[in-house]
Amino acid sequence: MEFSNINIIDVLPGLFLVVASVLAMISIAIKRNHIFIFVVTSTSLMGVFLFLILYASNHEFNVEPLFVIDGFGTFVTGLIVMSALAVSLLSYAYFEQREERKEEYYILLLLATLGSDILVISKHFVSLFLGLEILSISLYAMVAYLRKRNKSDEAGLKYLILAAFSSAFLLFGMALVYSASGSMDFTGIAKYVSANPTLPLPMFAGMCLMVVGIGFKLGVVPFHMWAPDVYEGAPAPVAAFIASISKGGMVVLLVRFFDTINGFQYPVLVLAFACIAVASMIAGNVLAIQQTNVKRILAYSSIAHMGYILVAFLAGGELGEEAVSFYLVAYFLTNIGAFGVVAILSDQDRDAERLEDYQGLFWRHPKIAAVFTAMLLSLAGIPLTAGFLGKFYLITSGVHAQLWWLVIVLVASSVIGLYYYIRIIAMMFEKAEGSDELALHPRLYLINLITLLVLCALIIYYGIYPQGLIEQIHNFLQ
Amino acid sequence: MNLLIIPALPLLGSFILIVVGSRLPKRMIPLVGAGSVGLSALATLILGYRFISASLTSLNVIAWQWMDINGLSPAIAFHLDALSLVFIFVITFVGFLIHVYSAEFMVHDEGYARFFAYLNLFVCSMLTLVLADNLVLMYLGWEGVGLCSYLLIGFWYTEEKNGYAARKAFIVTRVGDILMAFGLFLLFQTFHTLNIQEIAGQATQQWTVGSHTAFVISLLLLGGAVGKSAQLPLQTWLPDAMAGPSPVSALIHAATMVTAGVYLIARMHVVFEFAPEVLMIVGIIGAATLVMAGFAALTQYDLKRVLAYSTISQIGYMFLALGVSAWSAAIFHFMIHAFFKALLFLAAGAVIEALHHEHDMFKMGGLKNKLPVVYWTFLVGAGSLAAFPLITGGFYSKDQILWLSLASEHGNIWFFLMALLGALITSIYTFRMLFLTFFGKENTPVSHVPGSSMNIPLIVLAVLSTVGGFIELPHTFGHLTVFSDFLNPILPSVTVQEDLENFEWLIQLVAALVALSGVGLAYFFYIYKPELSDELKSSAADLHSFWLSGWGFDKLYDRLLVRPFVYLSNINKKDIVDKFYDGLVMIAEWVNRMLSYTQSGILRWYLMGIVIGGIVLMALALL
Amino acid sequence: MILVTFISVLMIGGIMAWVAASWSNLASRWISLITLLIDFILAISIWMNNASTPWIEKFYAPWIPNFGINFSLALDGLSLLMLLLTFFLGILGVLISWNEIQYRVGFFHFNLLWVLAGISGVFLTMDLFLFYFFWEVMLIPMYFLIGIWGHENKRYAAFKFFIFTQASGLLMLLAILGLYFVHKNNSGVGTFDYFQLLGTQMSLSTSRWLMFGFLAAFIVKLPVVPFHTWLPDAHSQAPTAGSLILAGLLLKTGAYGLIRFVLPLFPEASAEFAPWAMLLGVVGILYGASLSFAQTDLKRLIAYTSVSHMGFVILGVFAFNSLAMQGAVMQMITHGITSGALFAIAGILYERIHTRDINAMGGFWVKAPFMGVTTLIFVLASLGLPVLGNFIAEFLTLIGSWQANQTLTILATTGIVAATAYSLRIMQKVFLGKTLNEKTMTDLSLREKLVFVPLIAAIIWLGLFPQKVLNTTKPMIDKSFKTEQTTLNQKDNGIQ
Amino acid sequence: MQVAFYIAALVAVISTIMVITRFNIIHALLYLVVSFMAMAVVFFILGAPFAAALEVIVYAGAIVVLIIFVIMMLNQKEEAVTQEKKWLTPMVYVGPAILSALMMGELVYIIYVGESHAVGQHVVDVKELGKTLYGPYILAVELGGMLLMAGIVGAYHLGRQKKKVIHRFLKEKED
Amino acid sequence: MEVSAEYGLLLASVLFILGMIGVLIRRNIIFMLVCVEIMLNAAGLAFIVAGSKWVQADGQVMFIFILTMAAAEVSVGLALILQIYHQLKTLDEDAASSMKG
Repeated sequence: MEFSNINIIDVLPGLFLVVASVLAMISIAIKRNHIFIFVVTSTSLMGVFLFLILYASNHEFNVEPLFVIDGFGTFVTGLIVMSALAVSLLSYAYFEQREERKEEYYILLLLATLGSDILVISKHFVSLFLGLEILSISLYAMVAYLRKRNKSDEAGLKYLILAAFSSAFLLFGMALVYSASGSMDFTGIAKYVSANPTLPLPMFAGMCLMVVGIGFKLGVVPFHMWAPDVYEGAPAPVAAFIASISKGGMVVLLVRFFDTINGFQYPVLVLAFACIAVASMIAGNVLAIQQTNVKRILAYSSIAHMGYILVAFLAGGELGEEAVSFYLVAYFLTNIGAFGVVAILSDQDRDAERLEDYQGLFWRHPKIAAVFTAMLLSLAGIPLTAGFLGKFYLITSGVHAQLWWLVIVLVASSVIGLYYYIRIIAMMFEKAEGSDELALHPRLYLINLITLLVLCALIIYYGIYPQGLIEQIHNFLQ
Repeated sequence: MNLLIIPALPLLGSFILIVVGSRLPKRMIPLVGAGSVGLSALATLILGYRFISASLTSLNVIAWQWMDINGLSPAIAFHLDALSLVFIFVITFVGFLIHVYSAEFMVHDEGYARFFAYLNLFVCSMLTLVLADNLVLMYLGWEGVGLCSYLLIGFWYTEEKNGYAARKAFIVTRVGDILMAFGLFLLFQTFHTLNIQEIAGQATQQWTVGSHTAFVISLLLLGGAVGKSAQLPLQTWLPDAMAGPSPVSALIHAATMVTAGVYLIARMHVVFEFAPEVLMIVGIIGAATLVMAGFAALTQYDLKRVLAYSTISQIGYMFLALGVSAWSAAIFHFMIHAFFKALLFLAAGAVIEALHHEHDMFKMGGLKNKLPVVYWTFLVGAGSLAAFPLITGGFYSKDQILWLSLASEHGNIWFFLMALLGALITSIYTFRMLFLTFFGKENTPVSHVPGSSMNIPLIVLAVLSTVGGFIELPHTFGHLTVFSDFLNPILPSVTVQEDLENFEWLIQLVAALVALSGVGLAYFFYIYKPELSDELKSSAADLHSFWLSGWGFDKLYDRLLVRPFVYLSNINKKDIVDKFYDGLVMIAEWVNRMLSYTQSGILRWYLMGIVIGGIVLMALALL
Repeated sequence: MILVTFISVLMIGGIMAWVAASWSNLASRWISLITLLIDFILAISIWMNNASTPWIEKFYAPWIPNFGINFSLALDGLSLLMLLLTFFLGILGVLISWNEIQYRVGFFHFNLLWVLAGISGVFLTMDLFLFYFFWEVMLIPMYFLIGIWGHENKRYAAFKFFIFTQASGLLMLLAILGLYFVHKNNSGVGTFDYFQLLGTQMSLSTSRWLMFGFLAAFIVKLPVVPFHTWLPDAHSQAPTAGSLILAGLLLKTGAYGLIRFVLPLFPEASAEFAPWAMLLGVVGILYGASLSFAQTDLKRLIAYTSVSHMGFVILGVFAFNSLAMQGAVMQMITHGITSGALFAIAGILYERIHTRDINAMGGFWVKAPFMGVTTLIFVLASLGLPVLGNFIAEFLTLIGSWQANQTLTILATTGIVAATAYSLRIMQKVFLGKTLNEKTMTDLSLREKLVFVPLIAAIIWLGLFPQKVLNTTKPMIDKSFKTEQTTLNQKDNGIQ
Repeated sequence: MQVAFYIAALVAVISTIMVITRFNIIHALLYLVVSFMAMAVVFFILGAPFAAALEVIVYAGAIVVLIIFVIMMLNQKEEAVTQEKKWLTPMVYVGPAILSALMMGELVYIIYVGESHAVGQHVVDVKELGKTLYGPYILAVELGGMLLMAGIVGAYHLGRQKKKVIHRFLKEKED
Repeated sequence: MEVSAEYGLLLASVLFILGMIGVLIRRNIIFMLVCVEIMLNAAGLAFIVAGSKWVQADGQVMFIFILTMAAAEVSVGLALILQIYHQLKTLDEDAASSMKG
């Protein structure tokens, strides 16, 4: 046994999550208790975060052959863990109101977080694949978790078939790459790549097929079509999870993979990603403009945002990586916040997804409306919010890399995007009309509200004083 | 005695009336209104006396530096010299008389205070115009009088057409104003100053006669003058301006404001002298206008419109005089014209008020005995206007112009013949007006006989329009040159062509004969055989209506400028540019609908999307 | 430090006004009024004490050092004037909406004060990033002002306003970043600091592109035809105070940007572009006037007059001489006052007769002579009558632009005739003619007089004693033309 | 051995074609088992005997049986077959056929362009596989456990009988 | 036992494409799931081929993980299919399209 070459400290965050999920499962077996399992989940997430704070460094070391733990990975792991914590906080109140068995959800949540975490630190096809699948399989169940809802099943099924389908593409692509390069390790592939100035065609084809799988997870055009349906059908906290954590892991993986093999030297790949980015930015924003379902709007917006991130990804370099990191923070906070608002306003029967549900919200629940406004403005990239600085970072990296066309498309499409964000805002500030048959009767939980307010405060804090965060990112990426 | 007090007093009056006018007792209003102008007139007298007795050439007062940027430093500063003294004398005195007249004339009107406020404001602006020592300040006065003219034409604002006439007056004169503004810009560009004295000084240093810049500048200044003085081709506003109360017509549209153009040209004569072609144009405009307006006046029914066209025509004489460099003749005619035309308007106002606001002369008649004061004063005014020989002021002033239009070194026979034709027409329409109004049988009963407050100004003006003429007598007849001598330091005297020097008496004779024959013709057509005039009218009906409409200028401008503008702005009311953005929105929505079809909810469709993506990506790899 | 006070007082006041509204609406109104008065008095005191140094005050604190972004504020004559205008119109905005706004009073004042804070920031900041930041910050509250308290078509108008300004603003952001990197490549120092970026060396084509980025934001805001269509909608739908601030202040930020950033940062490119910019100005003047003439919605009409009047600003700015520049600055101030006053009148008319259709108005002079006189004064100001401030502005602009381009000046001046036509049409349709709708018509109340008397006083004062204002901007303008005079001389031959 | 490979490949392809074209799902699954068997042969030929065994045990054994279980639970009858016939019209083939042809073309081209390489000379036996799996990939095995756990928990939660959905308003009436 | 790696990959490709066709043409959800399994299996084959090409155990390791994933996937998928069938009373995939737009 070659356990000796694994420094246990290095993989502790993942291990923590594993232990936590097993613990959760055992606790269910002994006695079902929502609060207890919730506390277990959140404390373990907190624990991981604390561990990261205490032991994190930007020092890079490998856990051969599967993992690499570096600053970038550690930073995003922390982000993912905190986001998972936020999602779990939101989930508690959300599921407490519903009669389903709530406890399994936390196991799945922990496992999905684990999957995303694995993606973040993996440097090998096997760990990439396993991380992806742990994430996906947990998500299938999470999406369809509310079995009382018909949409939930439909969404789960769609997600399952499509994810498996695209996984097959990813696998086939990896197989082609492996067959061409003889290595499944990123560094091994990089060695092969640097040894062969002209890559064989199967290598390219394999990468392109991998992009299908990665693109699916990111929800970028043309692999985006699942996103609105799944977001709509999934419970709001799960949608938040999909929008943020599951995509974030993949983004990091993509960055790492490309960085390691230096994919930017191949115009084909750059062109492929540029096309995807442009298509995502435009299609995502345009698709949302007439949409009346808030969750679908957020889904389309996340498609567009992934397009934006790809701009920074394509810009590459230190600045590009910084931009991606910063944007991920802003994007995570904002999306979780936005879906959190949807979650807090949802009731037994359905989620607060109709645009009309938000009519006059500002006068009914000013705090929630204010939070949602901040989130939407952040998504739209308006100053005083982290989203603005995120977008600023992206554009900066794009301009720096002289990707003028991409940047101009980014700007133009985000103008289109403004329309639907402010449409929701406008709805919230309108006078509430008379009683509505379909009106929601949510029970507001303090824990939700506090979570949202904290998220909102963070967004505004980072919007006004981003220096601290920028420093952090800087330190981690050194 | 500060020069400032002269414009300041009416301004103060106006201010008081605007702010507290509605709360003042009714008899206080004319006291403030007329009083302020009266004091101003008094101040003018005192100042004028001192000015003359101290034999000053000019007097400068700076109130404050208006602005001062990179060489452009106009001040709120006043400059008094002989020319402006004549003008402020006329403005304050005639103004005062008209105020006094208005005190009775307007007494039953709701907007009594408003009327005096506007009128005071007008006097102030007019004084600023003539006293200004720089062109920017003059422009201020220039626009100010335009504003007051607008306000007073539209004084009875509930009538839609008054408002229209008022706006027309403002807008048409503004066309001239911007030409003048261009002149200012060019002057500033040329001399880096807009001070009138400095311009005059620099012009003589820098220019030679016929200089191109001088030509352009004078032409532009002429544009302004033409607009304000209702000369061709911007004369169309003045007949409509008669919608205002009669005192307004008297003060603004006869005596003072409309002669601002004359003042401008006289004031800037130094510049004009460098552009003889423009002076020629001034003469041509004057000659053409005086004839054109004369014919139009011949056919009018409305008493005040006759007077309006006559004003245009008389200012045409002044322009003619300016055109032949007969500066002081123009100013002399201005002064006399101010007296008699104010008189005629005031008298006409009295007639109209007496007849229940009846304007149509053919519905008047036989007022000779009903309104004796009005009749006699009107007769004096008409005589003066028709240049009845020897005893009227108008004879002397107009005679001078007739003579100089031929004899000045810039004059020629065509100017003279035009002027002569104008003189004939003038006396015809003047006496047509007189005969129709005061003779014949009474068509409308008299309801109101003017009181003393209206009569006194009439009488004073009648006296002035008679006596005024005697301060400047021709060579052949007393050779008195008080007026031109007084103006000489400012306005150079005219040089007469030597070979014509001895024919002055002949010209005078011809002019007198022409005037008299005009009277005779009027008598023949309107008293002796009135049916003949009707016959004449029906036999040349087209020409008649052509003249009646003021030579069709209104229609022309309406078709050419007003309607296209209104049409264009109306069809573009919704802003065509916006359609472009609507189009963008429509495209976005269309694309959105198209893309929404792809989100069909059907799983296989989504799978297909992934496959297509894969195919495209691999195709990229193959490329 | 006082510069920070300007902005923070407004922001704190805004929050206080919001909070106070839950207790009493009146308190909210008073708080905003007092807040603005404090700022106004502060600004006045600076104005009184200071004369002719180019930079009166500076404030500097690092913000995001990684990017060379600083919280850098500075005050010169131009900024000071704009600030004065901001606070002045702000006070009037509070007063004019005293009775008009009865719905969510606290939030209204919060937005009002935050718009003003954003605008003050725009006028003060000397860091390009911060400038963009404030540029955007002022939009959100403005969006709410239109979107919540506006008229029947408020949502459309608010969207349009927001999207137009955002779209153009993002182009500016691109240009700012472009400039940042150009400077960084040149000197190795990445900074958004205005003073350091001044005089950045770059090729003409680069500077042309970057200038267009800046220009995009400013000419949309100004607005220049054909980017003006947001304005009539936004102005006509906004509540009175909103229209007042939009027309009086927001448009000025565009002009301010031109003067502060476009000309100094890209002297060659803007000199090259100048004839076209002037042409755009002229097109705006004439097109706005023609559209204004056709409108029947009073606020829309006034909005198009803004398009026309702001044309003079761009004409003046790009004439490249100090006369025209002074005129443009003057025009910014006087147009702020005039259009603000006209919108206020439209607002109080709407309060009384509940329509903005001028065909439903007429003959109000009978019932409301004071309002008539007030309107008359501002109508006359809008047509550029001497004695009133607008004349100075337009005269200086035109006399300056005449030196640069005579043909365009001639065309622009014909706009004054058109201005006469549309301005007098307001007067005719609303106050003169047959009396309509007279039942609900009343004259100005004391509070309303309190709004208009300062406005009238200001516009007349500016017309008769403009020198104080001209002196304030003189150092700044003289400084900027020291550098540009040379390029102008070179360009002169090209233009003619 | 090459012949064996070709035969197995042919069997795999044909039986897979049969799988995707059958109307009766049980038939299809039986073909699927055949296909997996053939694949197992291919694995064996390629020198992966353990994989071949797993293929038979897990795929053909466990997974297919699981699916059959579910089909039995769902009680699919003759109507299902007619239903399938109705669904599977030639029109349905057009789009996928074109796409697949394109994709196939691309893949074939790509694979053919690469240089030829003989495989199967060396057998990677169970011992070697085990050493690798429990050596460097030990953590991956752990993760595989987690993966299965996720699957089990998910299937457990989702697989329970669904409760009847009662709308809020209806429920109140019942009370 | 020598076979060209290309033929192995080709076989994988053919099977992959066949699975893909199956997913695209079938409306029965169970069929779709089965066809996805075929695709995954094909990918697994490709790994085995690649592994034996480089004479490494890694290909088989990957195959084992694919197998794991397929099993987990099928179990969750079948559970979902049961739910869907209860809900829609059909296995028609096109019926499960209540969300769109």
